[in-house]
Amino acid sequence: MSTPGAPAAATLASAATADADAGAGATPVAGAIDAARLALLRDLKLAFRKRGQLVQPLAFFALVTMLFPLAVSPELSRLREMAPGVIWVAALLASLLALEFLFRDDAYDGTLEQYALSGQSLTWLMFAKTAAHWLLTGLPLALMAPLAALSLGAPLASLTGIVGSVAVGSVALSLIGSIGAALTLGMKRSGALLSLLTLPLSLPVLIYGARATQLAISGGPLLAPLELLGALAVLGVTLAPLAAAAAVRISLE
Amino acid sequence: MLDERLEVENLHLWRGERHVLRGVRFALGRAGCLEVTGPNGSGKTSLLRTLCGLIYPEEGTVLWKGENVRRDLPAFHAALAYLGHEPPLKADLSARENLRYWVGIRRRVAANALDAALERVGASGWCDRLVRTLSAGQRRRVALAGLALLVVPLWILDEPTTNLDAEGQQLVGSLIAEQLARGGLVIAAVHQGLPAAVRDVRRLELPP
Amino acid sequence: MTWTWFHRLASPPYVYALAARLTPWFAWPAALLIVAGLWGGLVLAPPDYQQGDGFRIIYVHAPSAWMSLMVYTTMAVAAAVGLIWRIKVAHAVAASCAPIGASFTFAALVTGALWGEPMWGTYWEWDPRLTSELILLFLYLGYMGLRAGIEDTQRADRASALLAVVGVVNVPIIHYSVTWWNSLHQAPSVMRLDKPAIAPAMLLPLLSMLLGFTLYFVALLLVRLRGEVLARERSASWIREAVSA
Amino acid sequence: MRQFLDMGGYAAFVWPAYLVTLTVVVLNIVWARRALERSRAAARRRLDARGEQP
Repeated sequence: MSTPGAPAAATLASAATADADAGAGATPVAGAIDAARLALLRDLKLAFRKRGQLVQPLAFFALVTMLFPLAVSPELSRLREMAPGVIWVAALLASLLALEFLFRDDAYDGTLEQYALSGQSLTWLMFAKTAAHWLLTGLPLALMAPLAALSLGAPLASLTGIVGSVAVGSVALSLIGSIGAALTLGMKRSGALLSLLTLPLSLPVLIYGARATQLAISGGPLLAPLELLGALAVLGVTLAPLAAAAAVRISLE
Repeated sequence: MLDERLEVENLHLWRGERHVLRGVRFALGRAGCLEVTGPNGSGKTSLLRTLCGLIYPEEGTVLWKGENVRRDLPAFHAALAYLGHEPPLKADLSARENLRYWVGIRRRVAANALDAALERVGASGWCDRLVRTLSAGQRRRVALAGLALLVVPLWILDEPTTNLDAEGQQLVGSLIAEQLARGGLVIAAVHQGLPAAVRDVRRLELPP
Repeated sequence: MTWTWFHRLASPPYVYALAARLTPWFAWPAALLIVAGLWGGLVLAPPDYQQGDGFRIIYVHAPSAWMSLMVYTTMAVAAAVGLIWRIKVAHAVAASCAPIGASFTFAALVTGALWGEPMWGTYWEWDPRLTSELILLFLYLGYMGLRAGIEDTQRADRASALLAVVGVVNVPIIHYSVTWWNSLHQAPSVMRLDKPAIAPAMLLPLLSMLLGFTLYFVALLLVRLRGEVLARERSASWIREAVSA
Repeated sequence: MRQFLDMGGYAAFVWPAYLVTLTVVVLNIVWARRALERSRAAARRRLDARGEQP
């Protein structure tokens, strides 16, 4: 064995044999939660290395909500009526925009393949990736929504309700989107198809989200739609990562 | 415990209109090394991906420790490391970070073991540079370090020596030899044959 | 033992031959029932006391709407079977369903709009049923788009099957949410189309149409299924037999 | 007959609805047959292509 770094090689070999001696089943295996945590951290770190991509959906959201006053009328009373729809349609499209990046790089550089072959639950890893996606787009969108709402004439008192509804609703949007993104993996021009697959399924989120926002603006009790949004998010959390994992496996076949 | 043994029975695979694998069969026991050769398009990569359980064959089974791998894929995957054509590295992470995440998802890895592995592949000097700034050969070396760190009985390697210089090819040879010495199994698709350090290689030639 | 029928149903040559043999047994009764339904609906049934002769649209609208839902359900069930047991024939069934379902969803939308104009005074009403029907059309289009986007048939089968299953989980949620949304905005004066009681002279043609369309769907499915099965088959000897026959 | 065609004043809605549905019914038959024919042609082509390389 005449490779460079012979002493280091010895350490590695001894470490390896120590593991091997303990038996193949007894190697210190990371648990599913640990694996998911690392996958989440990796995605967050990567996102912060490429901040440009991070800002795009947010800029898009701001831009779309700005277009409406210019296209319709600057009258705040009219804008206020439209605000829930504008905010939600813009949030939906912005999160759709970010979806294209969700798996693209991972599929391209072989990371998804390694995830699928890791022996860890692919469902948990998909959950981690979706969680990262929400932290990077859904949460910032929720935090930006009050600014958009104010510019559309929403009262100050409504802002917490708006943040809450966008935050909860975008969880469901990210989860639904992860299925569509995983299904369209490996296609060349997947953008239009991704929206065709995702938007119809997102309709309930849009309906309850816009209603919650509307009630927040008019000062009504918004608990009912917010609970329905929460139910959608919970349903999504339980089912979407499973479906996304299955879709990823299909794309690797 | 059952012996670590990979058996492949009558594997048939179609890709679109092409009958790629036509009844592939072999068995590989502890410390066995199998070299898969064949011209481009003969299905080497398809075979390796089928062995991994990524592709579902039309017919035939893959048995690990005497049991169909489909019955417990996660357990099989926990015993397996696969390296494809491209090293599975993130361009925007450093070599060290890449290994920490890639290996860490599968098993806990100590910092000194990571250092040792990087040094082993001659990456100490540049392991903190972003992967996008590394050459193809350097990336391949990082992937090899990851492979060694995974410490699993079965290695499935697709062209492990691509882009490597003479010294890098030797490195591949000694890594494989060590894996075999530990009693591990290695299946590698190769063009020019495995480096000389690996002895007792069995060969599976795929027809064009 | 009890599973032999199941295995035979999963065997492409058997299915191909069976489908060819069964097609006329569904096609002719379907034609008969549809003609009878048309006669009964257009001629025999008396005009509705509120909607006059306009209500006769029900004899094409209801079967179309029924087809759109039944075909989607069939597609999703077949897709799930194909996904779980990896049965090619099941995927072939699912693939055959999509264009049929999409076209009848379209017909249901158009006839719904044509019914809406005299009844509501507008072609399009954001009525929960019409809205759900529109969403269903998009689900079908997405399914077909996904199939078209993936070249490899096996992967297209499995990916689209997954989408169909996800869709079928979502359809009730979507319908519920649309109904909920509609209840917020509905003007109370809009006329409802549901009839609590319907005279037998009106009902019989409708039942005849519904059954006729169902049989017609099975016949169509059998024809399409043969093509899809053929496209998925690799055994040369059998294909030769099927093609030359 | 004219009375029948007039559909109590709803002719402009009833007849197009029937026309659209029956068109869809007929088109589906044509499409299904054509799809089967296409598959058979494709299968024949595949057999020929395979015949060349034993």
